[in-house]
Amino acid sequence: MNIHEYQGKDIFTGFGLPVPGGSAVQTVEDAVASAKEYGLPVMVKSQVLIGGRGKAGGVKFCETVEDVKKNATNILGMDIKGHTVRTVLITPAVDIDTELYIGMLIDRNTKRVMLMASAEGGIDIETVAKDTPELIFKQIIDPRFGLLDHEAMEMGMRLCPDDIKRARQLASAMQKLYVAFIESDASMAEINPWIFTPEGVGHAIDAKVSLDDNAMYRHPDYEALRDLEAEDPSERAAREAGLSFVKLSGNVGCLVNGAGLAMATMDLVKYYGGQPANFLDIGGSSNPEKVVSALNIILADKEVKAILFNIFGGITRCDDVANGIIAATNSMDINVPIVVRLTGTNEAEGRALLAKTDLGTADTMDEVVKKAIELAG
Amino acid sequence: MNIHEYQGKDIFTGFGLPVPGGSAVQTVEDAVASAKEYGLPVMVKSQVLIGGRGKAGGVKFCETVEDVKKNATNILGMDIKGHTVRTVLITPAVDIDTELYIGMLIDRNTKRVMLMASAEGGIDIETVAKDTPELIFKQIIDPRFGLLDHEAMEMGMRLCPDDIKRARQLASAMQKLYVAFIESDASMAEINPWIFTPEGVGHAIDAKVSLDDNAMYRHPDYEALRDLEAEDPSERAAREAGLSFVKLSGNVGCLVNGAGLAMATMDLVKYYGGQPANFLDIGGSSNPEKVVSALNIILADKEVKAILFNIFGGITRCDDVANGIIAATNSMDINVPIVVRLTGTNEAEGRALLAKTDLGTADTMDEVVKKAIELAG
Amino acid sequence: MAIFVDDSTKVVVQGITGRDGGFHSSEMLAYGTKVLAGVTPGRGGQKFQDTVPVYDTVKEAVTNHGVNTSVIFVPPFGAAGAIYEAADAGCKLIVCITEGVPTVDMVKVMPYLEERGARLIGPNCPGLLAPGIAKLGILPTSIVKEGPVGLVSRSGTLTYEVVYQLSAAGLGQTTCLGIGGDPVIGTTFMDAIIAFNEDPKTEAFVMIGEIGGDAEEQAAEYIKANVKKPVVSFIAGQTAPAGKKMGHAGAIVSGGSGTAAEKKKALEAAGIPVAERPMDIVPALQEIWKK
Amino acid sequence: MAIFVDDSTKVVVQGITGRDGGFHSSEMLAYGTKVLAGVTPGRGGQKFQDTVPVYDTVKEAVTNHGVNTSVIFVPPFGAAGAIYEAADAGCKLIVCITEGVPTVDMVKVMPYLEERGARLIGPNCPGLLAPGIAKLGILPTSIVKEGPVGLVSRSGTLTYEVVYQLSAAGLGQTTCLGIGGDPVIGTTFMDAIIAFNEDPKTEAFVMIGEIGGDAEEQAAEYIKANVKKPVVSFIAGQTAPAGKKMGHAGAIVSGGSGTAAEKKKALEAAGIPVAERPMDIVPALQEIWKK
Repeated sequence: MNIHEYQGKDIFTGFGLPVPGGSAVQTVEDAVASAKEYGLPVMVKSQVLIGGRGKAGGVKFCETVEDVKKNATNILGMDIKGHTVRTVLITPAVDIDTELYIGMLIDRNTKRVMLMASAEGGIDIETVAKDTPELIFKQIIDPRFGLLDHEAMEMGMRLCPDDIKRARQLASAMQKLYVAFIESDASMAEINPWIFTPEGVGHAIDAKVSLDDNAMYRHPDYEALRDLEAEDPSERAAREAGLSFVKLSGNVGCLVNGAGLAMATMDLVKYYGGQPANFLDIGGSSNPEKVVSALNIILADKEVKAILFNIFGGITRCDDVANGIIAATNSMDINVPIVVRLTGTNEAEGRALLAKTDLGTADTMDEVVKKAIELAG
Repeated sequence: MNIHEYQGKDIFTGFGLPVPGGSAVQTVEDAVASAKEYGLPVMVKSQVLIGGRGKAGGVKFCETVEDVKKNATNILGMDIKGHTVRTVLITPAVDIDTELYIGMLIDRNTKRVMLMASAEGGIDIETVAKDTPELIFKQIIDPRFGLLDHEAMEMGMRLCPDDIKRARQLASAMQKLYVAFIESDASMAEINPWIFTPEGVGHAIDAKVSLDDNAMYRHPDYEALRDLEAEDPSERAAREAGLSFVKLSGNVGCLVNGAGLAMATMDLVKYYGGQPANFLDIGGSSNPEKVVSALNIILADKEVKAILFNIFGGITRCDDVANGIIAATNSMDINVPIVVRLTGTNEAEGRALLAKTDLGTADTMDEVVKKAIELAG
Repeated sequence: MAIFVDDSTKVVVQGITGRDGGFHSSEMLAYGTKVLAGVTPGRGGQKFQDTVPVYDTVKEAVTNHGVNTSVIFVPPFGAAGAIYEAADAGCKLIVCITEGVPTVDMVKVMPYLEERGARLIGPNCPGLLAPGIAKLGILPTSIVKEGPVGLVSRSGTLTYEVVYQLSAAGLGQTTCLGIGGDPVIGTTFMDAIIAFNEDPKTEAFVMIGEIGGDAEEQAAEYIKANVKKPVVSFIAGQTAPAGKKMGHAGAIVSGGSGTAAEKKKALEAAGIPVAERPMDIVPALQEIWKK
Repeated sequence: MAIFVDDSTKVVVQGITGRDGGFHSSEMLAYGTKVLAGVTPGRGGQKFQDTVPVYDTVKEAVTNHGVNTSVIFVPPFGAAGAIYEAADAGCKLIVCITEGVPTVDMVKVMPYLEERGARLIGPNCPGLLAPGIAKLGILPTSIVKEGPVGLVSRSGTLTYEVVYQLSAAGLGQTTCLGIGGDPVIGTTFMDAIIAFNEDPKTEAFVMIGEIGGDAEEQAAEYIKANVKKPVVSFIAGQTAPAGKKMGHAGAIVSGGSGTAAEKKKALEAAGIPVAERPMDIVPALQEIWKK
């Protein structure tokens, strides 16, 4: 789950990272009030779950109340790459001497958290990584010992080789960021930029944090950080129904058990010239209610012209799945054609059940995809 | 630093351990008010930094407000093994089905934290350890991984072999206690007893915690936990002056550099039939102010009839120490005889300086001790 | 005869009294897997299906039955704890089926496993099925067939699809291994490939990858340098949009990397055919194998 | 010729630019110890006393000078960090002089050292002085003398007292080692005794113990079973009251255990003479040695 800058900053603050104050507001009036509270100049920063806010005009420096009024008015409601700005962060503007980058993520190869830092802050770190990888310093963190003083100091001194005070601040910030990362079950946490004022005081002036969905049970309060308005309504419904779903722009709805098979099914739709409408993994369950939820989510998309089921009954028995599909479709009013491919455990029984309905059937994955594309027209 | 039960419980609560509510109060009126707030029955528990409070009559169960009044009146001001009760803890009385023991300490041999637990709770664990060591279960905790679920569960199941719900509560409590131990830099943390109510709900109804003096810089708020009134005034003065000091009951004051040498000096006083008045390590410094502080602390004890200095100048040079002693003694009005033994680096220079004063001197440790005993009479 | 398992594999199932654990333990037993004990704290002394003794701890299962392998079916919040317990008790192979384990838990557990020389498969994986030897996990036995092909996959049902096609074409398997699609997993593509390459019974193998990470790229490099056996691959997720998690926590194209196209390119550059469709895997394997 | 050090010992001093670190580095250099580098973050590029290069990190000192030993004089809050750094950089012997290091820090650092095969002496100790070979720490060189006696002690100045008496009696030392009086220390009595027992140059040795813990009792048991060399002991703190910390964090009689009387009893039961007074150590050693 990606969270907004202001939410990430709240987490950072909780772990002792130096973050300038700020208020997340949703109206121009509140923006002005906050600006007065913190004292001008302030930054007005759009809170959207997408990068490139600055280039899109979603981050503005304001010296006067008039500036705040004007920029908040412009930014609130602005569309940034398909994301509507509903909230802006009002935060005191700080003088910037240097901009640095500090980030942490899960490194799959070492199976550990990796710290990345660069003196090239404030810009897209992926560009730096691609063009000048030598400017990014990395440190793999042993979870048994955490980010040790000397490891953090070495990074700090690499970034600020001539200023031990700044190096120490960076080292301390990195150690706090690591604790924040682990304790909040992050999958990614970036401070870009970390800045130093001309006086040499460091601040985290941005925060990009992703939280691990699997760990939400440990952080019941983090559920409140989810921006429900920014979420696609169908993805939200799927999440609430416990389904893995991603909306796409095609017309062939796909209901598949298993993530890999679901992706392969989408790929096959494309291969045969069709356009998948979604990724949807209904998991191992044959529960009719889950099938109903899945169908409702897919049918909410008016572009969908045909629906395919691609089910490989391994553990789940095909007869159970067939019953689930039949119960679900019977309980609903469905106007688009459905074609079902069921194979694996108890395949014959499952097919026999489907044969008694008017649902289309197919023997193979290829066949179900081809039929669905044809039905979608 | 040992802290009171109520302070230990506050720490426990902060780490999620289940502790019944309670208020530490210093007057009978407040005791009654608290009892009314929590609802009767309550316990009135004397807060002193010594064991055996119960046997001494310092812990009472109260069913009525009258009971609270009577017991609080009795207990406040009570002397328990030389400790005056100034504070009582008023805490709701809980029904007790079982009493268990959970404790953690630093195990010098494995250099790790050791968890000890026993179904024999509520009584003196040292007695259990001596008489029936097989009733104490131990688990060494690897600091790299913490107290793992299965380690804690195994302990829980040993203590409550027939009740998995209780075992789980214990396991969770032990894991929280470990986190509390590490995060608060404890050197010892005991819950004795941990109790289960007849309904099977667990509570930590006592707390015995020692904090590591060396780690106080990490916990500036813990300094406020120090019970200054319970401290011997001279030990308090010594602590504030940065001196290691322990008051004893003899008449030979000892000023020594180094803890081992200071103990050996005390032992030697005893060996020759004298009684050391104190343990005092003035450390490696030759700072006259420190010597003044040390002398003031020793002279505050009116039993002291003679003072010896036993200084082995290793790093500290003897002439520096001699200057320190001379400056200190000159600045003070001292009525008891002093005898100084200085040896090691720059010994000759040091002795030459002392020779110009009327301070007594000695060549060896044996000699300085014998002379001091003689002077003490 | 297989990778990671053999006749000496003796199994304890952690979470044997749960719904999933019980069902799959029956299946494993039915396939002839030596499931000698189960573990559920608080259920010690019971018997699973009147035959398999249940213990409170893995340690007891090891002591009483010499089990060396654990298959874990416990809820996500207990999964890492179960892995620690299995490793601590001396299990050298641990298969964690549980889905939804927090990544930080896996990061923490890894060095513990390394210190004890224990191999983890998973979490969030279907486990391993070595036809004719043992089933450790949830792969359906009906679709497998003994034979010379190895299969390693980050997926579940897609694996079944491919195994089904292999078996239907008469290409039996030495081992079918699902390593799971989480960001941090015990046994990686690389580990499986090295094992298949060293396994004398495995004559060729299939790699089912998906978007996210660069395990396939690394495998490609390794195979190019070290593997003479025929290898065919498939990558799921060509149509997956960037920045979206496709079911598996690890299946995500982020920062423009981990795409199917990149993986395909790397594999092909290493001389490994990448099937366009699942159904192309068997013909591709047959073709490369003939050479 | 000594324990833990020899001619190959090359030293870096962490905290060389501090007051204590600087003073004792001069002393070590004056004794001929190969102090090849110093470390103070932010002072890299400077020189200590115009000769010894100072670096920002221990790693640089290792790379540039092949140092294998670190002596640490940094404040308590940085001490554990300095130990991690030294071990990580590859130092195999680390002497931490710093007093007042939190015990939990030491608990955490220990496995790190074990994993890297590094020996720690201290913290809160005077270090080691091998007459004629090297001085690592703060033991005064004026009182030592080369010879056949080993000395290990939990104390500082009491050690000097005893060394002084040994040297005065003509009994020179192979190594004088102060292990420190904290509850958790790197090198223990036992480690020192094993080393002295194995060191061909050490013909006899002296153990200076104090109240707290049971290191002396363990040593007694070991010596009884394994050591043929003459050993004499002394225990400080016979008059220490229970429950009071006597200067050293580890010097405390708690729960009635760790008393001087118990230690004395255990040592005597193992046939080790326990001197009543410091001045009795030399005669006791001379007597037992004659036999």
